[in-house]
Amino acid sequence: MRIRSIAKPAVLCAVVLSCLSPAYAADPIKIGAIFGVTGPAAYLGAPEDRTARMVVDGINKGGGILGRQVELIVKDSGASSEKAISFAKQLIEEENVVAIIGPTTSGESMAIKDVCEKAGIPLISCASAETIVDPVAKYVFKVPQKDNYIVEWLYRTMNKLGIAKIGVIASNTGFGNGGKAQLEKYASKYGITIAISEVYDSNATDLTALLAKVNAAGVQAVVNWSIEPAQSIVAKNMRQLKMTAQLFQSHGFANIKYVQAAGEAAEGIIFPCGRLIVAGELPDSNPQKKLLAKYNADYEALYNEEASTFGGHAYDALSILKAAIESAGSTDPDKIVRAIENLRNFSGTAGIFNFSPADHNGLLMDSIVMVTVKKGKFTLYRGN
Amino acid sequence: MAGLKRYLPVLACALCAFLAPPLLAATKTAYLLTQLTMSAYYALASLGLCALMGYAGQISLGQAGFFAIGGYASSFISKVDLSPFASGGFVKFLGFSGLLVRGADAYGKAVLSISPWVACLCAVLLAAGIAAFIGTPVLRLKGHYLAMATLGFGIIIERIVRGTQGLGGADGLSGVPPLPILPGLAVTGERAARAANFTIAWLVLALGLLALVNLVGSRAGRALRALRDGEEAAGATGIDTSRYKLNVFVIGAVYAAVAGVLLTHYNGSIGPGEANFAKSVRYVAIVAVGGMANLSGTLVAGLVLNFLSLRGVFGRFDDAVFGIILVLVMVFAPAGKERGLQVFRRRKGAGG
Amino acid sequence: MPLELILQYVFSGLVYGSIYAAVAIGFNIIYNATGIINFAQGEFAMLGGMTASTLAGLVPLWLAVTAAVALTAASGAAIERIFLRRVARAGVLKMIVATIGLSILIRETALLAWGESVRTLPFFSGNEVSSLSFLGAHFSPQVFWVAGSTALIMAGLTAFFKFTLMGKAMRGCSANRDGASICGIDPGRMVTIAFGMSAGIGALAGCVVAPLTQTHYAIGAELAIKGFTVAAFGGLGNSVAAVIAGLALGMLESFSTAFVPEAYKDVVTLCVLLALLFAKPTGLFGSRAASMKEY
Amino acid sequence: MSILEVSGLSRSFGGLRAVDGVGFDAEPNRVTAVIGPNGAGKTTLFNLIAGSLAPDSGRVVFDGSDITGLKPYRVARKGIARTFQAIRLSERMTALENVMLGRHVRSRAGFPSGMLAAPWTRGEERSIREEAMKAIELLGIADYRDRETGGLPFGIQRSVELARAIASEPRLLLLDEPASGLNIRETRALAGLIALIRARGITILVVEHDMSLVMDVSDEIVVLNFGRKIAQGNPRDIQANREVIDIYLGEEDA
Repeated sequence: MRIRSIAKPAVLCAVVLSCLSPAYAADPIKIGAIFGVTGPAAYLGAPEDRTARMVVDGINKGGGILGRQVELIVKDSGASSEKAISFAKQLIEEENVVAIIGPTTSGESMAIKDVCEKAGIPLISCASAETIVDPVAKYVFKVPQKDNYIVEWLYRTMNKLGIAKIGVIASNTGFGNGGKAQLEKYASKYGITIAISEVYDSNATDLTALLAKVNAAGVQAVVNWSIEPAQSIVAKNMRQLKMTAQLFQSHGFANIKYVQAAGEAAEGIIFPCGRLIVAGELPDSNPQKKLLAKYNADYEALYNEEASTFGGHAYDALSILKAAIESAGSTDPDKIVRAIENLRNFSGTAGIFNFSPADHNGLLMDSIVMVTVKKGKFTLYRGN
Repeated sequence: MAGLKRYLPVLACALCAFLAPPLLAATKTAYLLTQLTMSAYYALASLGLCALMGYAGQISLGQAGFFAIGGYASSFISKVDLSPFASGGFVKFLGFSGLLVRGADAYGKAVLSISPWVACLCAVLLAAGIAAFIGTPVLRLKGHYLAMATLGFGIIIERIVRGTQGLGGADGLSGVPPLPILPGLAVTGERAARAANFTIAWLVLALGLLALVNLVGSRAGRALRALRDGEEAAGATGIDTSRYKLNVFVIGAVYAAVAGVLLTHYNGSIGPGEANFAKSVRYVAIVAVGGMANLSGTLVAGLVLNFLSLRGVFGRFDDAVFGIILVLVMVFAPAGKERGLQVFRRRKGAGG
Repeated sequence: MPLELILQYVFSGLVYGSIYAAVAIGFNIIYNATGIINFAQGEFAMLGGMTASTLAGLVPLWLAVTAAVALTAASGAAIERIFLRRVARAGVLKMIVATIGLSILIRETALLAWGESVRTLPFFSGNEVSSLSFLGAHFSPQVFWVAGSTALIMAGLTAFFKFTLMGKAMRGCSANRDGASICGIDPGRMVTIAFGMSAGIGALAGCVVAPLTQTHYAIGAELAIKGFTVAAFGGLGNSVAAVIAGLALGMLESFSTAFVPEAYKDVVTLCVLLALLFAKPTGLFGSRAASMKEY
Repeated sequence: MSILEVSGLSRSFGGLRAVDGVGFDAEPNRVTAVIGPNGAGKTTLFNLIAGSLAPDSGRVVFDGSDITGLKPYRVARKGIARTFQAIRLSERMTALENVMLGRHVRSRAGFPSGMLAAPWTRGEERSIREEAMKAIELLGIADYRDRETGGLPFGIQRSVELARAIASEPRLLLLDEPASGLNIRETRALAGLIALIRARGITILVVEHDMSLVMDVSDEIVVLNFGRKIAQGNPRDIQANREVIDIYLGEEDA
């Protein structure tokens, strides 16, 4: 599946549509996508890839964008930045894509930030590093929530629970290091002291030694910031070490597989994330509810596995792009960028987006809720 | 292999350096230049490994480590901001000798940094130094131990670049400045300089091949080939086998470091992925499919395989393809003549 | 450092050590029989863990584990028969390269078969939260299964090589290939059995550790490197030394967490390995003869 | 004054004393042979002198300088060439290239000049080629010049190895059982070559158990048995020596 093109059905529709509709430019709108479908970030890239295909199929069945079918060209970068650069240039210069969504990891996004900026092609990244949109680059956006919002929600909850002394452990990935830096930056603002703060190898398979050291530091809570399976291992190791400290995870934990892997040790874990995984519990008045329920249902029907917030990033990137092209009425890059910057309370899986020329992430504190695990299921955390 | 026949591949490579850009522009496929330029640099690193594995018969599973040392050292040194030390003697000396560059970082703050040329030179020297330092003990080892030691070295480099915040951790370093060569000509990924950079890359590759073709035909080259076919016999003809192995090991490291430096400045960034074990395995696969002791074979294999991989032709089976190559090349490669002689020797039995 | 913390490090070192030792034993069996370092050894542990986790959903746990070990052993033997038989005797360089290619192939097939998601195996006794304590240190009961299985493997191997006919035949074959074939031992079959055995042992290690560390398609590479480190540490070919070296390395890794961030744990281990390889290439207990086998 | 002085040389492997306190001198441009039944320690002694084995004790002095335990390449640089019992040539290189290797100790172009094809190396390469051709013509194997040595007949391979040794213009040539694997005709030709080499003023030390060759070419014979020197003298004395006959009982007319 070199270029995962869905050209055949799309072209067929285009032909049918073109003879119906006026002589409108029948050629499809090409959108590039760079995901780490295999390799170290496969747990994020694979759901993103599957979601993107699902969303594009849906758009094309609904008549495409501006009457033109969408051709999604997905490249598997295996989370390596040199491949991301090569694919970005190929998508821009050869495939002449209208915009690029992804990449999966922060490292890749930073590598191609300049490439897209200089080429004047909109890039909507699915990675969360703050530096992607700070300093703001005209053509570069990102859909995952800001790390510091996640941190501030964590610290607010800790303040409510009277927790003041914590230990921080994070995987040595861009995601892990980014979170650890934000945790350390905002700790004093919320009166939290970090007794111990350390990085572990992203494919660590046993963390009992590290957690014993953390436990010896006499912490009331442990914050684990990672997207790897280590999240379930930390949970199990803490219970095996009979640690009484409360375990907080990052929004990387928002994938039911990690709960299943941690089994009973997952009970009571608290973590902030988007509303996707607790869509069912949302009041009907919540604008995101319908959208989240539909995404959950469609994804589960197609791939018989539960949707995760990572797949949600691809969903948001594509729907924002579609909304921008439609409101701009054209696929001209500058018009698309202005249209995105003018998007107000746009409902996505990660939250309600409010973009602006200065804020290319568009998500605020209210895009996040605190979630916990009860009887192996995610549920809204309503205080102690 | 006497005569000018062995210089044909060098000539072909140099010709491509100049002819390809206009040709590709004419056929509206100029966008291929990016991936062809990147493939040239990766092929350069494979050439270095071919000298070590093919001609000196020593295996290295750490070639990507040296590539990363080159790339990371050059980008780190050229990005470090010296303005806080502006008053220091050393910085004044650099300024005096015109080696300082004024610029602005992403936020527009004025930055004083060393000229990328100095950074590039330091990076290559650093790689050569590390290769010489670890090469001495490592090359006393044989077979599995040598493979394991070089594999261990590669992983240590990968863990260090991935774990160190100063080197960008898992995100790597980005915003690496271009490497100016002549006024108006620089190693950079700018779209305007695409054709020029292609020519630079393929000329560097041609020069790299030329140097090795000369070496193989020279006195030192003969000694290397003797070393590969039989270390003890080579020693008896007066060849200091450990120094020769070390020299080739350092040359291989320098080739990888130069490739790392140039590609990093071309891409404008480098990630820890450049140092991981899978990358080293790719270089080994390319040398193996190129025919072990076949410089032009390695060059062609390096260009083709990297080009296809960078274009995403293999899609999600990118790693699998290199795995299949390794197994097939080893299963169907001729067992090599030395096997024959060894069997003969065992039957004869040593007398006396 | 308080006693419980020290004890805690000891127990986690025990877990690391036993896993590495089991994989190292797998290396040694193949090395003894063939002189090959099988870089795909880590993948056998992965295959064991993954197969068991798939079967655990259908059949009782003990059956899933036994079936996984048997299946992986069979595939190990088959791999030797199909691939490595032809590559054998092609010289050290080609052998290493072939087994690296093989490990990539196995990993990619596993990705195709099981996808990228993480899987786990139910705990052999108790569950994720059950914990035993000893003098203030707490650990999961699974630790006994991990250490126990390695001890079982050691005992079984010693008995096999000492008392069974095939064991002696295999030792003969590894001592002198030509000599053994003169006495009617088919070296080819011995090699196939060696691969089968080491695949089975790797699979058992993979299954026993899966509840603690979970398993996914790419876990093999890490294990192979650590397993080889321990095998080289102890002295290639010497399985008793591999267990001692494994535990030593496990302790080193877990105690290094006290001084060095966990992300640099591997750097510490590998630096120790390199230092050892330079100082005494034949390993702690290795003999000159053992290392001369790399024909 | 003897060119090679070996004194008290001994080496043991585990319990076995392969060479036990052997001492002898070799006179310049004469052929000294070392003989003895299988397992007498001939090859071990040879390797101790050539440097591929380090002695436990004893000294080897060549032309006044002590070369005991020197690494093989340093021994070669002192002007000592050697051949191997089982021929070790680079099969994938031509006969000429193999012989050119012999010139390694007589030339000095290194890696940098090799890679840059420095102009001065062309002159050296030419002289290396010429000297090698001289040795090839001397050994009469000119028409095998450009053929890969892997495919050459055994006798020719032996000549290529000898040519390589000669090409390095050694002052001492060590031959390790050169007759092994050769038929009668080839052994007789070998004797001719050895005489030819000796005539060029090169001292030869040969380890051999082919009696016809030894008696034919050697000026001095050293006899080893169980690692110890039991006799030394010219061929006639050795043939008549009681002890030598005993250890060779019945070997006489092999």
